Amino acid sequence: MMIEELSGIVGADRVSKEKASLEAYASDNSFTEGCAPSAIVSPVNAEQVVEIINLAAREKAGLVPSSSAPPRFRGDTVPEREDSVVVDLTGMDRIIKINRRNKVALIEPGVTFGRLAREVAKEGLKVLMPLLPREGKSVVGSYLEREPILIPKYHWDVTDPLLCAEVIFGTGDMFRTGSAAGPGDLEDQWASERYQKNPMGPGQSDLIRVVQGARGTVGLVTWASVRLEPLPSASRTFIVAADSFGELLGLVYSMLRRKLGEEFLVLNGTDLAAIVGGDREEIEELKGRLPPWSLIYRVAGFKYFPSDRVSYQVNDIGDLAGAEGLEPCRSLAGVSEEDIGGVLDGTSGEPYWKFGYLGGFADIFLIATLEMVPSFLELMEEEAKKAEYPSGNIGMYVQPIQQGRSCHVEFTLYYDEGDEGERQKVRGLCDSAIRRLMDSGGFFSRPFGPWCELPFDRCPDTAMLLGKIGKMLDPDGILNPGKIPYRVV
Amino acid sequence: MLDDAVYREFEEVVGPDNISREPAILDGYTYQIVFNPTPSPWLNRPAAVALPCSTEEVQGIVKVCNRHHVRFKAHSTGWGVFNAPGYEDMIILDLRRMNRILQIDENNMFALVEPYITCNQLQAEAMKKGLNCHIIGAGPNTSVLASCTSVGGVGWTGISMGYNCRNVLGVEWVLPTGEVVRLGSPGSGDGWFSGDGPGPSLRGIMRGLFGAMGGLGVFTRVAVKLFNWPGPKRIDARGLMFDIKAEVPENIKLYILLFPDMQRFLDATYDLGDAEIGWIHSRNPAGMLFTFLFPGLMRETAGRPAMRSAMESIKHMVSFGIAASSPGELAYQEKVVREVIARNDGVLIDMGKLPQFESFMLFGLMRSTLSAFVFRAGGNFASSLVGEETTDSGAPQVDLGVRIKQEYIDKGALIDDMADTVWGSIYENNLFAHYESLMTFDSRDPRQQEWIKVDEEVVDELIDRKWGIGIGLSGAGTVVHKKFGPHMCNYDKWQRRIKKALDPEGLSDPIGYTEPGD
Amino acid sequence: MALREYERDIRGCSRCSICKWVPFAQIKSVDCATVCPSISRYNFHSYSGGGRLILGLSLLEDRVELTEEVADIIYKCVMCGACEVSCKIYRDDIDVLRVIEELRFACVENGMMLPEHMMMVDAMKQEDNVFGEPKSARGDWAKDLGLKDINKEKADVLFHAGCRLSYDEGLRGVVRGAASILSDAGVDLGIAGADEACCGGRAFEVGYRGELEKYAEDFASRVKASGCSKLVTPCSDCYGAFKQLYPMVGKELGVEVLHVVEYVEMLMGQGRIRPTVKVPLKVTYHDPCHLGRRGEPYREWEGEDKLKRPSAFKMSGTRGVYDAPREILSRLPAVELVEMERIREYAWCCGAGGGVMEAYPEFNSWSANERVDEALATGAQAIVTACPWCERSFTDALEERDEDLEVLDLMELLARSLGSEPDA
Amino acid sequence: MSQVGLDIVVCVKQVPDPEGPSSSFTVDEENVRVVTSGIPPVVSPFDENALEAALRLKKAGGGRITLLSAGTKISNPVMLKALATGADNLVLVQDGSLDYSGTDSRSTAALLAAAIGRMDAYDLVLTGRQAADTNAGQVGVGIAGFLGIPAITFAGKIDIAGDKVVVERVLPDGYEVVEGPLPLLVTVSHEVGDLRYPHIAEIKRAKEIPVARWTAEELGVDVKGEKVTELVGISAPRISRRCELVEGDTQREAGENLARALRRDGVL
Repeated sequence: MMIEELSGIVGADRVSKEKASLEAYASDNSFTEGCAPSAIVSPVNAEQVVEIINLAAREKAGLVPSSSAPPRFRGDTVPEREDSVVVDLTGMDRIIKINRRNKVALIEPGVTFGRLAREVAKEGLKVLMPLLPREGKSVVGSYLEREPILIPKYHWDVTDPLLCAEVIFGTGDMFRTGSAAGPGDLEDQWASERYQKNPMGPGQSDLIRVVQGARGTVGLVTWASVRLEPLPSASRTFIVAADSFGELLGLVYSMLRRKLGEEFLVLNGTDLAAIVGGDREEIEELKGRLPPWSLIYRVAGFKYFPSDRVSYQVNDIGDLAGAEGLEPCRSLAGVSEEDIGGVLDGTSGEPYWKFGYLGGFADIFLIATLEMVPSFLELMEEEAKKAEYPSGNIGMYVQPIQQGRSCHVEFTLYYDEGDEGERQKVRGLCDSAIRRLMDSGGFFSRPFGPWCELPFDRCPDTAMLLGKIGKMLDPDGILNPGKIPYRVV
Repeated sequence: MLDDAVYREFEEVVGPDNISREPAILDGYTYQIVFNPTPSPWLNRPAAVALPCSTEEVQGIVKVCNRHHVRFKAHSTGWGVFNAPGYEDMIILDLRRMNRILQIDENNMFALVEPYITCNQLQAEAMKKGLNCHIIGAGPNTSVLASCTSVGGVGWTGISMGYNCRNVLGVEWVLPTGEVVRLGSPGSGDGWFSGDGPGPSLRGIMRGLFGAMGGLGVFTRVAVKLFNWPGPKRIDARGLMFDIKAEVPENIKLYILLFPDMQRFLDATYDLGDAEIGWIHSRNPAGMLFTFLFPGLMRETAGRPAMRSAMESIKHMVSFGIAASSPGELAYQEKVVREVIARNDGVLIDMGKLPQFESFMLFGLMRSTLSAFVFRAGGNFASSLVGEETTDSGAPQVDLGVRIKQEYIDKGALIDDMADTVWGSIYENNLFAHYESLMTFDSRDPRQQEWIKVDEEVVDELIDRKWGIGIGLSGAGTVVHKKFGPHMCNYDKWQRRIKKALDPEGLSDPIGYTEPGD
Repeated sequence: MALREYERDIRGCSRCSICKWVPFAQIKSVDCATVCPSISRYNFHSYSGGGRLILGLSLLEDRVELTEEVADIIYKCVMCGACEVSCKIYRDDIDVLRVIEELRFACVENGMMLPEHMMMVDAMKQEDNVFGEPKSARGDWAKDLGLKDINKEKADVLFHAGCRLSYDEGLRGVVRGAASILSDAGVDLGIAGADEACCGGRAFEVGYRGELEKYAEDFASRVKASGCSKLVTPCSDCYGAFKQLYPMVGKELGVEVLHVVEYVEMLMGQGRIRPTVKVPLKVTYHDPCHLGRRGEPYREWEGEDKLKRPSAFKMSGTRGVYDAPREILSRLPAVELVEMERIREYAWCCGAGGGVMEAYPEFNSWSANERVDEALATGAQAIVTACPWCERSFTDALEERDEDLEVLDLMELLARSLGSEPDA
Repeated sequence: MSQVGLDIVVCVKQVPDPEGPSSSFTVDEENVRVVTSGIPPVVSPFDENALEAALRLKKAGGGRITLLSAGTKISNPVMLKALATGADNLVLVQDGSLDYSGTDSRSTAALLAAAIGRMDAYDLVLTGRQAADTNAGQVGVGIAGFLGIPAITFAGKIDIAGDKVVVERVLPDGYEVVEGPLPLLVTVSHEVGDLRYPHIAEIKRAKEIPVARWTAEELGVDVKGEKVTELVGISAPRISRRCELVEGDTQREAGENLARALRRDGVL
């Protein structure tokens, strides 16, 4: 019904009603249940986005933003209402600016990790990556989802590496956050050496913080500036093996405290095998060979005396590890330094590394303090046992965030893609595990999938306040309805 | 005046000893000279002052306010005009009885504090656990919580310990309507390690670049990031200030860096940022240091050409510090800073070679004990903030601020401090920089009551040139927003809406924030 | 009102509240960070140094009247001077303590005194001591010590016991010990006995400036008549009056004024006092306000603009007596000194000063208990001080709690170490 | 009357402490007033003697003592202390018009008389023989005049004998005994004895004693109209010192020169 109007805004060739395309959005690689959208619209600039939002507001239609190439996960892009229109932002893929001196890039939402990494590398810069994003994953999309980045010392605040953004709210208002707000447009700002680097404000609110984590429910981002960091001129990668996560805890804390190392993450053997292994068999084999837990980190040097920096850090970490009875290694159980480098730097192989092991997978992720992790692992194993799911198939990834104040804990339940019974078992396991993890202090800061309402039941006052803010930014409730339960007060 | 019956309701919440409407007591909350643009030190005298000691009591007061339509505002340490009541007939909540450090989480590096814990107290306790906190430039006597939730503020350790607004984890917040919200993980009873979510982060409503200055309810607890402190649990010192004698730990180094010009200062700053070294970084022009530390000498000599040219030549002065966790790190950082200085034609003075001054500088920078010297020359000060973006973007703004300020110095409206008293720091290894042009004056002197005009001129010119946004004019409030809003995506409109959503009656003193509206 | 003369000081207050805190470099913990008993106990800003400045401006501008309620705020202050120390680190142009004094003068001049203080001053008028005890009994403490009577014979050193030590029988050991130590060291010591009078300091602190002037004048003529070269007192309160208050009201005694700890330290340096008996005791030392920051000699500055006042004329508290008692302690065999967190210029007050002991005993006790807590935290077995008012406060505070902490005057401890502990 | 006790009114004036050091008093010639500093207000000492006399009469024969004071600003603590010695009532006539320059002895007497007249009963009115600040000694007899009752001045001792008051009246070289009928006004001299000191507890209790607050207007007294004298000038005696060395070649000559100098200056 809105097709004509949408075509009027973006041109007929940028509106799709093609059934297959629509159906592709009706579900994703999660347990989210939804429906196909009524159309897909692909704007190319912010003005068109404004018009689309205004149109949807008039028509009370839902808009589901999407900025990455498939496959999609976590249910963010699965419409809940049949009148929804998917706003496909992959076409807005300009890298508007890269500034070496200020280590920043201004990009549209369609810009992917793979592409941006290549472009900024030419300037000696690196993109702050999550763990092996798929090649077509939107950088802006990832950051808006608060996906954790691999280098915790650069994660000063939860918004990082996202800095400023241009947002179109559900009201149709265009807004620029942080120092990008003004005065002057981008050209004026660049002319006075301003590169949209201060993420705070404008004024006495930080609306970017509300946009981030909102799963597209309060506004659509049409460009954002992102924090980049220098590419190392020298680096070495290490693995520290351990039989349990707890054994690593002391070293992890002491390294984080001193900001030692660059990329820094902990994986269990299953996940590490799934990453570095090839096919199912190879992964199974590797799983048996790899240590139960690995701390993986990189030490690097930059412009000034790079090897000095590497060597003092290697020594310091060596001392810290020694005190814990641990030993950093360059390679391990056949996993080479290059293999590890691939884990830390690249994007995932196609379609996505988690499919490689058993074809299907489900993620559970939450945040907590590092010392809470062992109890979660235990709990997860208990639940797996109850569900008769092989606990050895659980991938576990612990990513320190906010410079170590907390960590992202991600469980990946690999399962046989073709086996519906297995799929349902995993779904049941997810359900019981998520509830128990919540009860045990796991904080589900990023609601996902069919469980997206649960975290809000635990904080009714926050939910009440969110309801007021949601209403303010999207009064008609047109943006990705249902993904955040804005409870009307 | 408050109705007696209403007063009694307040009294029931906090007890009779913890509330007063004695005019002499109230005047203690009426007087403010810092950032007060009027010649009178008196602002509105509130109708009552209460001293709640718990979140429940704060909530109780706010609920009485809502029942009887009484405006309220809370403050922690109460320094500066934004703590003054915007209206008469309102109640001030002095939070000084909420003065506990509730938790220092050693492993996860954060502290949970109540409003009346000062930076100094937190630092002293954190150090005992090998941790440190960022202290804003306003000084060690300011509230940790206020710098995180309610006001703005930047300090000398920003290079390594960030900006307090961004260091916030969980927050406990009594909304203007009286509900208690805990932002982030504590909202679900999961500890205080995160302030964001589930879903959108309401930290963005709680505050922005500036806090709401009392205009969005009352913050009763905040968890704030702490950072590694490789020094001893306590640095014992003899003396009070200039006479301080302390043993500066071996793994701490302090330097003064001098640059021949602005460009080389900028280049070196980028280099230091990229090299990710440093614990303290602060531009402290010589004129500023001399005016604050030796005001008498400055009064006597500022007019002498020899003095002026001597100070001009060292105006691009930076205080730089290293706090290393290992000898290897110390050696590396020292090597880098020397190389950066050499490549940028700078001069490096190793304060370790001047031990008496080193002790003074250590506390001055680590603990911001130098801040209040800003009052020494004339008794009052103000600042026109000239930048909060890239380090480079500050340079022309510094020149502009200095030029405007010089006109006022020339006519005797400001104390002669060589005009360039732009201090500033870089944050998060040079993510962005803060430049702030200080002015000192004697507000008792009828000729020296024009600082606000300097502020206005700087702001106007910055907007005209589209150079950035000085956060002058005390940084907040409807007047400021009306001026800035049209040049900054009409952000003021959103603030009015936020205010309306959270505080439809406008009971949480809107003077430093904004009135509710559409 | 002479408060008017301080209007510039008052209007300089930035309300930074630094007056509430221990000087920043000396803050060592969350608990011992505050330095002002008044604001710590009563919380409203008006109870702080800066708040009192603002209160002064309210009065000057007739924004408030000097009522009993206002007088109550003014008098709930121990006048320990800690606010002044913290403020003066940064400010040359604000004399907080002088304003606090002026507020009290204003109370007295306007008839807003506290009854307890009126009684004290009446007692002084009648019996020349603050307790209203019989004048004739003032010299009883010195019975059988064989000290010279300065009224009858010349002595090189006049020993002034002060009201508290003259009459507080619980502290007999202190005063007898102090006098004996000096005379045993060969000092030519004389006392005025029943003719000794109050120094007037406590009357001054509660606002009776005129009383102090009378006592100071009288005292000066007595000292002159005695022909002594030194005036020595074991009472810090009296010491502060002689060093700071007398010069402030224009009265100079014309002799060297020493606290007994200063004198003893000097004599120890000359080898005339040699403590040899081991007293195995872990002690902490409490700096009395009137020996420390309020014992700093007063220097009048005549200039107009205090921004230009040379630092030598700035009352910053740093010229008080802090080292002498510690030096003595260091010379006592087996005595170990463990310092509290708030010491020297920024010591926490025992709570007895400023007329608080007389009018607000509960506040006095609260302040003393805070200090006792701090002393206990050091692990010391004894809290040592050099002022009978402090000693009385701590002793009384400890009476009500079950703690193992001895309260001692430094002279008592010294006497032990000399093996000559006198009976009280 | 003596059976049920007398109603005694004691007039007390609040003055700056006359025992303050001389430096506390400065003469402001321009504004024709004495300025005090550093000293508190007190009850004028002779008035304290009057109160002491009243207390003794009360002790001997019962009765009620009402303190009466008039002024612009009367110190509560000062009055409390006086009340605490054993008085029963306090009447304050407080009025902005009753300042230093707005009153004289006559107008004060008229005002106090009006206040006494308004009381339910009075048998004996006591005042100090003179106030410590002005030393005029006129208000007491003035009150008697306005009330139309007899007055006895300079009492050194007061006794009640039946319905008569027996007063030992102080003379420069002794005393005379005078009797008077009730109601009567007596001005009291210090020979009566010093006022007793109350305990602090008594002062605190005295806060419960009822206080009546009246104004001149309420009493129908035109203070300005009753004022008949004007203070024209006020000055402190000038004390000057001059030093002259008297010389002479011999001691005798010097002595003669000294005598001459003293005669020249009117000393001899």
